[in-house]
Amino acid sequence: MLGSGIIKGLAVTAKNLAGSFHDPARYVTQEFPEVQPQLPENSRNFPFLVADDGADPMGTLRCVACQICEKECPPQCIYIEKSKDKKPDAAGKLQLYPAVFAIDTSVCMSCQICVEVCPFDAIKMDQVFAIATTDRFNGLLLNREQLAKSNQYYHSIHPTEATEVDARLAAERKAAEEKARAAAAAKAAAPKPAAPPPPQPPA
Amino acid sequence: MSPLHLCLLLSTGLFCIGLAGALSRSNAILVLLGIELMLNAANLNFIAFWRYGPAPSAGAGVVFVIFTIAVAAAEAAVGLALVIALHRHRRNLRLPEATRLKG
Amino acid sequence: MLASGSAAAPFSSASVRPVHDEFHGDLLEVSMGPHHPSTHGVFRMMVTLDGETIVRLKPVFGYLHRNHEKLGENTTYLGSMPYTDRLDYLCSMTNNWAYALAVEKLAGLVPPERAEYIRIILAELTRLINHSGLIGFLMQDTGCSGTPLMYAFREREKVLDLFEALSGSRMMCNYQRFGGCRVDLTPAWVDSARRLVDAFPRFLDEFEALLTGNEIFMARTQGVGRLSPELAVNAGLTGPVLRATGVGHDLRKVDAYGLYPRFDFRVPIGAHGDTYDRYMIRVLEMRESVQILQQALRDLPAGPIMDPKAKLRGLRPKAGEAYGRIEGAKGEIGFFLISDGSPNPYRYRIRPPSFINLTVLEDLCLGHTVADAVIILGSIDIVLGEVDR
Amino acid sequence: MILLLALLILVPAAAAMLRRNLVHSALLLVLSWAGLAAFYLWSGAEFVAFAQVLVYVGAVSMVVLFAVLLTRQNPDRAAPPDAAARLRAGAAVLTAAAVGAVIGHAILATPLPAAAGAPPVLTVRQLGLELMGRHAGSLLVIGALLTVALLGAVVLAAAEPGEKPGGKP
Amino acid sequence: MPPAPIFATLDPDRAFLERAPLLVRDFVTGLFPPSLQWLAGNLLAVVVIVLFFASLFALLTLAERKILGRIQNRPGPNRTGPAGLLQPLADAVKTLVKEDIVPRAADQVLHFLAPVVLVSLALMAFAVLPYGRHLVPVELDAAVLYFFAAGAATELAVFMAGWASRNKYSLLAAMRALAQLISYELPLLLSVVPVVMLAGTLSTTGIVAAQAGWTYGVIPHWHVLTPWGAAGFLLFFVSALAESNRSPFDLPEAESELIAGHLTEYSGFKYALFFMAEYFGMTALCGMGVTLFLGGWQAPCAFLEFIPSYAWFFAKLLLLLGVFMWIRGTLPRLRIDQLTRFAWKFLVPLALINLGTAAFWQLSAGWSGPALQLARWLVALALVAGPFTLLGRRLSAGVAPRTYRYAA
Repeated sequence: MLGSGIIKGLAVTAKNLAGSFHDPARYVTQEFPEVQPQLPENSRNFPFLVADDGADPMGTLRCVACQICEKECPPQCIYIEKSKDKKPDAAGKLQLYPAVFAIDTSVCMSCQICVEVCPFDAIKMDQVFAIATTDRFNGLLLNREQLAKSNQYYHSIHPTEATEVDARLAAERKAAEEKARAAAAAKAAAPKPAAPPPPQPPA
Repeated sequence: MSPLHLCLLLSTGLFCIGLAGALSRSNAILVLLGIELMLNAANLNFIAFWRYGPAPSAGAGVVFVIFTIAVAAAEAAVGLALVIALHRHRRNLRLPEATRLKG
Repeated sequence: MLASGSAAAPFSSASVRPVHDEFHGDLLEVSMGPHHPSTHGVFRMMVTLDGETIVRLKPVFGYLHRNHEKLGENTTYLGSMPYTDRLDYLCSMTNNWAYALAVEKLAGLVPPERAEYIRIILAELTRLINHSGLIGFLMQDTGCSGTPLMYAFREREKVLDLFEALSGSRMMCNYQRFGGCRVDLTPAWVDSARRLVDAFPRFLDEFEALLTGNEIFMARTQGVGRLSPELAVNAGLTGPVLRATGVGHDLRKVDAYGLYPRFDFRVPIGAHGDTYDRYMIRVLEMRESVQILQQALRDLPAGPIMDPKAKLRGLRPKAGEAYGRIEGAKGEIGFFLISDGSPNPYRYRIRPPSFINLTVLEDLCLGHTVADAVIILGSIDIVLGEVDR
Repeated sequence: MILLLALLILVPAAAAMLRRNLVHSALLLVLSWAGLAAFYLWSGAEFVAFAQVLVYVGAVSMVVLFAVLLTRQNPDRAAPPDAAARLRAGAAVLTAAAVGAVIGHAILATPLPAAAGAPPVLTVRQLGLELMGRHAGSLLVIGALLTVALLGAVVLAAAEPGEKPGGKP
Repeated sequence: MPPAPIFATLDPDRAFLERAPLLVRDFVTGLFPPSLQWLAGNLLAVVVIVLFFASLFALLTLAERKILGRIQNRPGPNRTGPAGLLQPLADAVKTLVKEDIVPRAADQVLHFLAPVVLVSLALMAFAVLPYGRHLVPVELDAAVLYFFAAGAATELAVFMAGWASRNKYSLLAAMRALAQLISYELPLLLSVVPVVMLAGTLSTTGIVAAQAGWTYGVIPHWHVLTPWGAAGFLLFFVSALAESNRSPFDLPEAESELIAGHLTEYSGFKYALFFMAEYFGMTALCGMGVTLFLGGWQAPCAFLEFIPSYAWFFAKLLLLLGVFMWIRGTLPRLRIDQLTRFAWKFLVPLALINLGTAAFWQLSAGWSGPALQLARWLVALALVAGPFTLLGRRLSAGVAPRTYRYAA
């Protein structure tokens, strides 16, 4: 009969009208500023640089300015200048460090490729999404100081991944130390500088 | 001058405006509207005579107006249907050019 | 009665009279778009109207052109992957897959079984959200004040939550890699996916109760925008738009890519090729997708998710060419690559289903009214990111 | 009061006949018709006033506007009035003025009853009885006329078979 | 004659709450010299109507957005004030301070006049509705005719807006508005005729009085509870949806097709006026529907009479308005040719047949005894349902759910 489909439709909307008051499966709205979203662990937004020591982020950046991420970044939003001098890294080895490390977040498309290609686990994805600014040129161009976040912070947003990374780094450090010790013990005729750790497949 | 005089003069004025419009304009729709105005002038007379006439309690004047309005509505409907048919055949509404009955 | 409306035979645009015509009176030229509520983005239709009937329609697009193919030739194979997300931004997972398939053919990589399962799961989830969202948009165009769209988005959010938990991003997933997938599924993810898939038919039933039998909706869509199978095939249409005309062409069956032959599903086909058929085909496809998803989540094997031969950086396939295509939600999405042995493809070409399906828009709309043109456009299912590239 | 009403009725009517823009003419006429309704209301003919609004403002004006839009023509390309048209307009105005003068003179020359008191009261019930009683025959005729007019209008305005919108006629 | 009510109540005519508005009126007019009291009374009525319905409009916009939101599983406006209650205020401020843009090519006078005419005409319709036992702003002998006369001109204003904007979308909307009015004016009036016929009066108070009383004290004698009344009410309701340009008949404003139709070139306060007029029209038509079919201010049961009559009127009014919103949240829009076909080939014949049904009901009023009563109901129901089914089948011919094949 004419109208039965319309009545069925009206019944559906009435059900939803009522359901939105008691059924959480229907009423899924979270009111944002009051209710902060529960981001899943894998959630990603913009990259940040991991510093081992939160107290001295600039001194303990894991980044060695190898510029792989700069090369691989599809929209080319990373800019790195190598340092002139070298600093010891966490394993005590002398490494270059980025004198300038800038990411233009107005260009970055959050693809995570820089994280995947980084052999040093030095760049990771942040979860901060409220990055609006009134200055669209300088406000969105993040420099080294703004990008550096501590390892504890990394643990707080990606706990599983960070634990894995820490374990791997510890293992590498141990391997490097053992190698160094072995090298020292051997006391070969021509002591060579320790080779950098081989590139690791990403997590 | 009594109010009835005024009413009748008003109706005369309306009638003349309608007449002038119907005679002078070449657009079919406006001619139709002029005729409507003339009908309205007649209605006005009916009401005026009913209002100031000798026997207002007899509703003849009002009844006549109702009939006239019905006739005018019918006239408008048919007239405008004619206009649309005219437009469909000739694509313009200039009456002086619509001289043939057969499209 | 209601349907017989203006389903007149389409006019060929050659016989349309000029806009300013002293003898026949004026036609009305309306530029619908690029800022129009129902053009699904920045799309423009130059419409010539007689009353409200369309006598000529010229689609104008390219407002969202971003040089996608040239970008692909100037970046590495991996670097193009996140760009494919942005083609059809509702279906990034299937775009990823089609591109990965092309590169895998070129580089001779074979994804492991578990990765193939994951790809099928994600592709079918994508189909669910694309089709339900599309129907929502279609109903919005029909004048439903957004109710079906909101229902569709409610369910879509749940799927997007899954995507975010897996890939880190809701829409720009960038998930597939050459030779497998980026992140493995966790058991918790599989559980929540299973819950979602099991609940989905209930949502579909409700959706259908709201729309399928609605007399107004049927009157608006049945007999509107009729497409003949011949024209559909000749114009190279694919996807639900093609299947609504009665041509049972589905790459999942025809190409049998991935592990689709293992799954038990059917391909619904329409008989009239009108807007209602295009709507119903999508509803029925969603039901089949639910079937596939249930089987895939049940049989998901353990194992690695990457081809051990695959490496992330420095992919330099041998010189040659490859075409990878899959049945995306909108039709055949294909990537054609020519390698000259360098890290970048020599030629990078996309076959965008929305763009090719859009080519028949004028044939569908002629003789119908403005109101019909809007829903016909809605039923074709275009995403301007993919049309304009 | 009556002068005010006269102004409300006559000025828009005259303006309507003078405008070149048909939509303006139609809308001005609506104003004039509304003035007439006000006159009826003032005369105590409530029912007629409402009927006037309903029929003229509500229906006839719609039909007129619809016809104007359906036969839409570009005002820029309308021919400017030529000499013949001006001559005709002048003749028409003269004729109308002559008719008006004659009728006006006749009215003024006729002694008419002076103003009656309050407007007469005619309830809808009385009117209905009047219509159904004394004028029942006329009512039937009017009904028949309306039906025939409706059918005639439909037949006249209906598209001829085979004619397709937008196609070549 | 119906049996005496079971529950004895105090005389509702004299109840304090019932008379409260009158007392207020008398107090206010008492402040004026006697010669000006009638003027003060009328002005007071106008002011109260304007203020009351303007605030009801504010409330309705909020309610509509809330209800639509909930139907769509959203919260609706909830940021302005507690639970979004100040949203209408914010909207008002926004529209008032917005720049009023008039296109250069527009017909300036008509562009300005259209919203003004629309709102004033929409407001005029409120004058004759009986809001309560003693609350009728203007007692007119031909009130129903007046109401529809005032309402008939509103679409003219819509046309003015569409035409004066010199926008192609607006022009299309103007055409649609005209076609829609011409088509739906007739069924709307025809669905009212049976009520007038049976009540024997064109006065709204008379029509409400004709629906007074209860059978057994619980079943009201509203017109909607008779076969012809139910059919008439549905016809009236559908036509009212179309007359007030509400979904699924919101073609002149069709957002997805014509941007905003006749409102495309309006902004700021003029836009707000259009919005206001739409709600006024809707409210007035619902009020008329309540008066004609739902017993006006009459309580549904005898023992509920202690609640003042105006409360009943507004309860029914809000219920009808809620259904308007519910329908808006559910149904897609018709196409213009379907709209007119629906009016001429379905509503008008049904309304004419319903006239016959009402005549039969009137003629068979004298039938007594259960068998004859049953026969009366059956015949009337058949007269309503039969044509509905037949015409409905003709109307929906060629439109049906389909079954689908699967590729081999």
